[in-house]
Amino acid sequence: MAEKTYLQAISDGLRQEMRRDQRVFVIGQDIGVYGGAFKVTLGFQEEFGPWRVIDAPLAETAILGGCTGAAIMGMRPVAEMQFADFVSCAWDHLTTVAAKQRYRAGTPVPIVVRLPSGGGFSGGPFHSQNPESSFAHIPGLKVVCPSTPEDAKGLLVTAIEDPNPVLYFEHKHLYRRIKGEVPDERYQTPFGKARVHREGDDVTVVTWGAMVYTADDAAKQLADDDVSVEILDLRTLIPWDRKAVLESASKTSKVLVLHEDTRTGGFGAEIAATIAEEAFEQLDAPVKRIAAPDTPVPFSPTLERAFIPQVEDVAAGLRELADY
Amino acid sequence: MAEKTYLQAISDGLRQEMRRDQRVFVIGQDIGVYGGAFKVTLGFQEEFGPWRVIDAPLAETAILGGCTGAAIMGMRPVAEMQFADFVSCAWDHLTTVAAKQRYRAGTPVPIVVRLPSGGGFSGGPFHSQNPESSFAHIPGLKVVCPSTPEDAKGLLVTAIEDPNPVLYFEHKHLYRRIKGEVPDERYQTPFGKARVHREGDDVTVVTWGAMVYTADDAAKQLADDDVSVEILDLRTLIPWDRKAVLESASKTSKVLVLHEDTRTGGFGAEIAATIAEEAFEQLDAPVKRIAAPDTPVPFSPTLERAFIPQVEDVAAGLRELADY
Amino acid sequence: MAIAREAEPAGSLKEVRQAGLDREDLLGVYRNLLVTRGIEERGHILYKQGKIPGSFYTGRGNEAAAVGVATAMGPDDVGTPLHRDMGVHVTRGVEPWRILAQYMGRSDGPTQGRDGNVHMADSKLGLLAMVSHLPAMLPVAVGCALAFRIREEKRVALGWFGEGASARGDTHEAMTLAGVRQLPVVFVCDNNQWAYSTPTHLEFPTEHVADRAEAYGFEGVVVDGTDVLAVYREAKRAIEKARSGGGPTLVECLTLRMEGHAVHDDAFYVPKELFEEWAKADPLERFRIWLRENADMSDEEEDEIAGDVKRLLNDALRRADESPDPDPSTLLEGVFATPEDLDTPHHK
Amino acid sequence: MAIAREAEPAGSLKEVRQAGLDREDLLGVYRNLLVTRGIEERGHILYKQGKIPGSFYTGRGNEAAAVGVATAMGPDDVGTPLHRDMGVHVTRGVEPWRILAQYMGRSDGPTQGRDGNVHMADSKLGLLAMVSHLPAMLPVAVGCALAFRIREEKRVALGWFGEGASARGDTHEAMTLAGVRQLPVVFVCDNNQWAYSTPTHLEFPTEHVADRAEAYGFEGVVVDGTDVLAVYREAKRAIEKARSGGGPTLVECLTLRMEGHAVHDDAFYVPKELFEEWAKADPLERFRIWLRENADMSDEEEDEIAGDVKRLLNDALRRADESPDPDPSTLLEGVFATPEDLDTPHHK
Ligand SMILES: Cc1ncc(C[n+]2csc(CCOP(=O)(O)OP(=O)(O)O)c2C)c(N)n1
Ligand SMILES: Cc1ncc(C[n+]2csc(CCOP(=O)(O)OP(=O)(O)O)c2C)c(N)n1
Ligand SMILES: [Mg+2]
Ligand SMILES: [Mg+2]
Repeated sequence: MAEKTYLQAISDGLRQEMRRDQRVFVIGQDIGVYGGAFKVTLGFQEEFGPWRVIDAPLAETAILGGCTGAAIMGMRPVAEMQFADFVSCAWDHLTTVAAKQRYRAGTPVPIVVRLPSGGGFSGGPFHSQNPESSFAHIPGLKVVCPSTPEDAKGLLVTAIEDPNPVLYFEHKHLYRRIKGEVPDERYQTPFGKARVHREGDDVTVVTWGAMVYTADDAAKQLADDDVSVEILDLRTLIPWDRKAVLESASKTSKVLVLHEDTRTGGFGAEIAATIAEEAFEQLDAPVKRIAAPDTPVPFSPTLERAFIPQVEDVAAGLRELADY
Repeated sequence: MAEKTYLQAISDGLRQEMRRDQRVFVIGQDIGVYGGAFKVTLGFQEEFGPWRVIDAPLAETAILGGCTGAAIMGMRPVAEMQFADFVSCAWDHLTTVAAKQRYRAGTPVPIVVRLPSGGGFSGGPFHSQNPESSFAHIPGLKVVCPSTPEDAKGLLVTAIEDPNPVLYFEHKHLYRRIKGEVPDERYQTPFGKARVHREGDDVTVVTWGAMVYTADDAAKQLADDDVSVEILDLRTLIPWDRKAVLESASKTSKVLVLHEDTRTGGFGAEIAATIAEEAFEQLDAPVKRIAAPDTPVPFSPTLERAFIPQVEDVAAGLRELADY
Repeated sequence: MAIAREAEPAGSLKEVRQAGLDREDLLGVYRNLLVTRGIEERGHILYKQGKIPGSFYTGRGNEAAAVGVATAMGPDDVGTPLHRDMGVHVTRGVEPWRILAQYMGRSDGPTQGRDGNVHMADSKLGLLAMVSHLPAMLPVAVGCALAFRIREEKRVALGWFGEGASARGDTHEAMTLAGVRQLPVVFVCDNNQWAYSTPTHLEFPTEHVADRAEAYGFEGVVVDGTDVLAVYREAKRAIEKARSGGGPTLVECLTLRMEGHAVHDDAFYVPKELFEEWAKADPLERFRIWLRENADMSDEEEDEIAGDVKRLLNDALRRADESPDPDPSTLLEGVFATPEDLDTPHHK
Repeated sequence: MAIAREAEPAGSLKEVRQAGLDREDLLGVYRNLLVTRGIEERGHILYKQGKIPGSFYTGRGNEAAAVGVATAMGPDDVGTPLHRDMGVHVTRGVEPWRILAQYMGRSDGPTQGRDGNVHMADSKLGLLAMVSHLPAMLPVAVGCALAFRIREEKRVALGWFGEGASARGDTHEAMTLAGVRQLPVVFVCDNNQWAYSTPTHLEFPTEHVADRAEAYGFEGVVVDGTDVLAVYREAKRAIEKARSGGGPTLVECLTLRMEGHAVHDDAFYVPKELFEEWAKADPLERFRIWLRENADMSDEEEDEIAGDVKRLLNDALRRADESPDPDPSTLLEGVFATPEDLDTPHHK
């Protein structure tokens, strides 16, 4: 057990898997000598060699299509997209081949795609996006969004073990900002089990990724007004923990769904629609959604602050629900 | 005014626009001599020549990227995807360039992408999909799904006039099956205005595309049991007619959202979540969703029938709501 | 322009023996050609009888290209054949009745009715099921080769693509990665001169697709796709070159698509003369004559093979038709794989 | 392998005159080179002062390639420059203060703070704003050329891409469409030998990117990207060839990226000797000496130009810094275009 950053937890977890399982290899742009744009694989090429730590050409479809082929041949590829935004260049491969091969042809595709995602530091429209909702709509793909160092490692291990294509969204704004205790030994964090980040009785927040911390700050504000907020960190969107969400909804009878991705058609809609349908009798207020507005992610700090849900926005939403 | 098939209405509307506006050209695979996989552009190349009816290589990104460039240079391109499924190969162009260029750089991208979509005739996993929900989540794209011949023409004209990228989903199962009166002269059907396909007081169905007719058959069944069903045909998903939907929801206080695309993260979730949030006080029953299950579209007729929502499924859902 | 090498036609029995095929093998090749065409002809009849849902594609004219390449593959090699490559499935040993069941969407087809026509493969025979999106399986084939390279196995992956699909970015990314890393992969181009209704000069700007191979750092060769033994020889060379660390090769098999793009298409846009010209080079007839002239195949042998194939296919028809439709209650199964699914030859 | 033509270095003043540049033009080119580097140097300072949010990229070493090509463009030609091509914006006439405002995310930058660094363009000057995804603007450039071809206008589109981005499918699809249709487009490859930390032999399998041009049915040429006049001459040839219906050309400008990929990158992976070697070929210094030796540029002229540029940039700094941050209340505006937005030169 040691305190690690979210970034370190990912890096150590990945190295641990590569040491124990020869089938695991990593491929991506600049992940070798350079150690990756965020240094997650720093030193990996020295330890594992150029054929298990592969510097790829600037060709996302070759990278992920290559992973799929290698996976079907028995390997356990872990690909790094330099930024999550660039996975759009491999959309066809993931949705057409990787997602459907098991259902159509019975061929499992155990690949992991690491996706540094999210905004908060003026990355602009193409280095800040949270494309998890787009993939969560495609049957056959699993979607993982860790928020703590411990989960980051445990969910990565589970992702590598999983016999399906797993999109692993690692939020860049958590990389060095968030620290926490991380067990040294190997462990798995199960998919589909939400984490109760904070217990409460009056209002439930359902969220994931960096927004967990925004929600937490807002919850602290409300604690001063004696409103007790429960925060559920979904950890994984596909599968997502309907049971935990519906139970918490029944307990507090008021729910706020929060995400950093844009609002219309975001995964928050799926969660809100499910709660509204299945906990209809238990709700004392409409299920509220807070998300980024329907625009590209703006570059300028003044605009980006207005774009990404802020603590004040969440606190206001929680008060509104509390007072409903 | 003459009776036309849905297919004929699209073809005639497109020809009419090309005759009146030199800036309009069409590009796609096999659309020239062959007239397109579904013969929408049959005879166009003879009339307009090879540089306004362009047989493209098998390269969707070149086709749609090319349209964007031509559009920025003042043309009004209308691209045909041979099947909507193949637009996945141009996902990056549409979401990265076409959708964001106006917001980022102030450059409008007036392109229309025609997308023959939908199942019902054993097209299998790659010739039957309804990818509208994926695009509806991307800010900057408009999404159009006509269900009648009259709307098919009117919405196509509006799409060509619109200064933004418009994804125009034409449902293959309506092409020759659905006939209706279509005005000969040029007219526009506005975006964002739902069409009341059937008036009713007890339950509202919100849907679009081919499901309009499935809902209609189900509504007829319920009419026998004196349950009166209102059917709203959204016509366009982006923008979508929140006002009409919320008014109908307030009137009937029971809503079924129905679509052929798969359920989880489908656009039905956005609609259901919006109703549940904004019409909370008016609802006498949970907003119910009926959609395809979360699997690829299966080929075998027995499986595809179980996959696509059928009249019985919708009728059962409506009864459930009526009895709630 | 870097012109690809044009392969010479098949030579004498002696030559072919040196290339690795004895007389028995050759009769087996002939048989596979007959079975390949036979399956597609039976499929056509089933389609006309309304027993095949959706559309129906054949590889008529491409039988020798498919069988020739597959014959050159080693037992542990893998490949991603496409919709004109029935001969690959046949040569690798897929039972015809299961293919007919696949056509009809029955539960005994390789995809159990979840996908149609040639969108299938038996992974135990080293084949990966194609997707419609062309040529999305090429990067996957390169990935198979990457696994072989990482594990230093002497195996080769084959990736098929049509000349029309050569325009897609996937072709370029796959060949770039394969070329940069000199992976053990062979790219096989079924150049049947048409992409649906589109002629080659509107698909790609060079005379041959193989002319582009050198832009990816490997060799290209154009071979007459109606000459099964020439195809075999070139495929064998390319495969063994890849196996021994020599990197990729692009083998272009030149044929003519002898029917419409699919059953609904009468190919009115293809000049009649072109069909007449290529009809003279029917791959089955060509090889039959070669066998008689070079391997003195007797009337008896010929009849025996033809009879066997006929029985095999009649059997297949009966058996396929007995296969039940998939049970709708299974619709939701298998969207996600379970650990047990990894219990395949490749995941050992 | 089809080797691309290697362009000869710049010749005498007489030669250059014939190529279309008189002495005034040449001094203008020199000025644009100074402004280009000056803007990026000022930007670097602003970044160190914490006035530039996000990351910061420069095109140091690529100034001559960018200015040389842009100087060869006609007034109605259009292009899609990238992150190493500041010289294109400068040469087309974008005011430096607006570029510095863009860097700082201010409301007077071409994107009004909605996008950062060189992700900008002034469409009225015939430039289209790049996206991060490389080389997603190449098919767009080809589309511009398609519009010119359809309308039979004698205009040319230029599409820039890095040698690393040549691996992406977009490069292939863009060049395939351009080659098949022989469209009036010139592809300009900024080959600075590195893609972030990746050397060329891991990016593409040929010696030069231009060696691939013939695979697309057009000519490729490699030019020393530090020789502004040689770049100008080759770009001019290619552009006029395209304008007169001769189809596309791939012009590869060979340089070295003289700094890290972005400001955070110290480029430890680039051999020091390589930097030292290319430092001798600084494009600005090279051209300065050429002007003194071939166009007898005087000390006075040199000082005057340097002085002008200095004033221009100091001014620009001040003016940019006065530009306000964008108003958050405008966040939601302009996701969708309105008909009025179509009121641009191109949409007349
Ligand atoms: C990405 C993609 N776009 C469009 C299609 C529709 N389509 C199916 S086959 C075909 C022509 C393919 O031509 P070619 O690659 O030469 O293969 P062939 O059918 O001639 O064997 C097209 C355009 C497709 N399958 N995939
Ligand atoms: C599709 C895509 N993948 C990854 C990246 C991340 N990235 C930004 S620049 C770069 C290297 C580009 O190299 P090159 O094309 O040679 O251009 P250069 O920066 O050297 O001028 C990479 C990988 C990107 N911008 N786009
Ligand atoms: Mg073909
Ligand atoms: Mg570079």
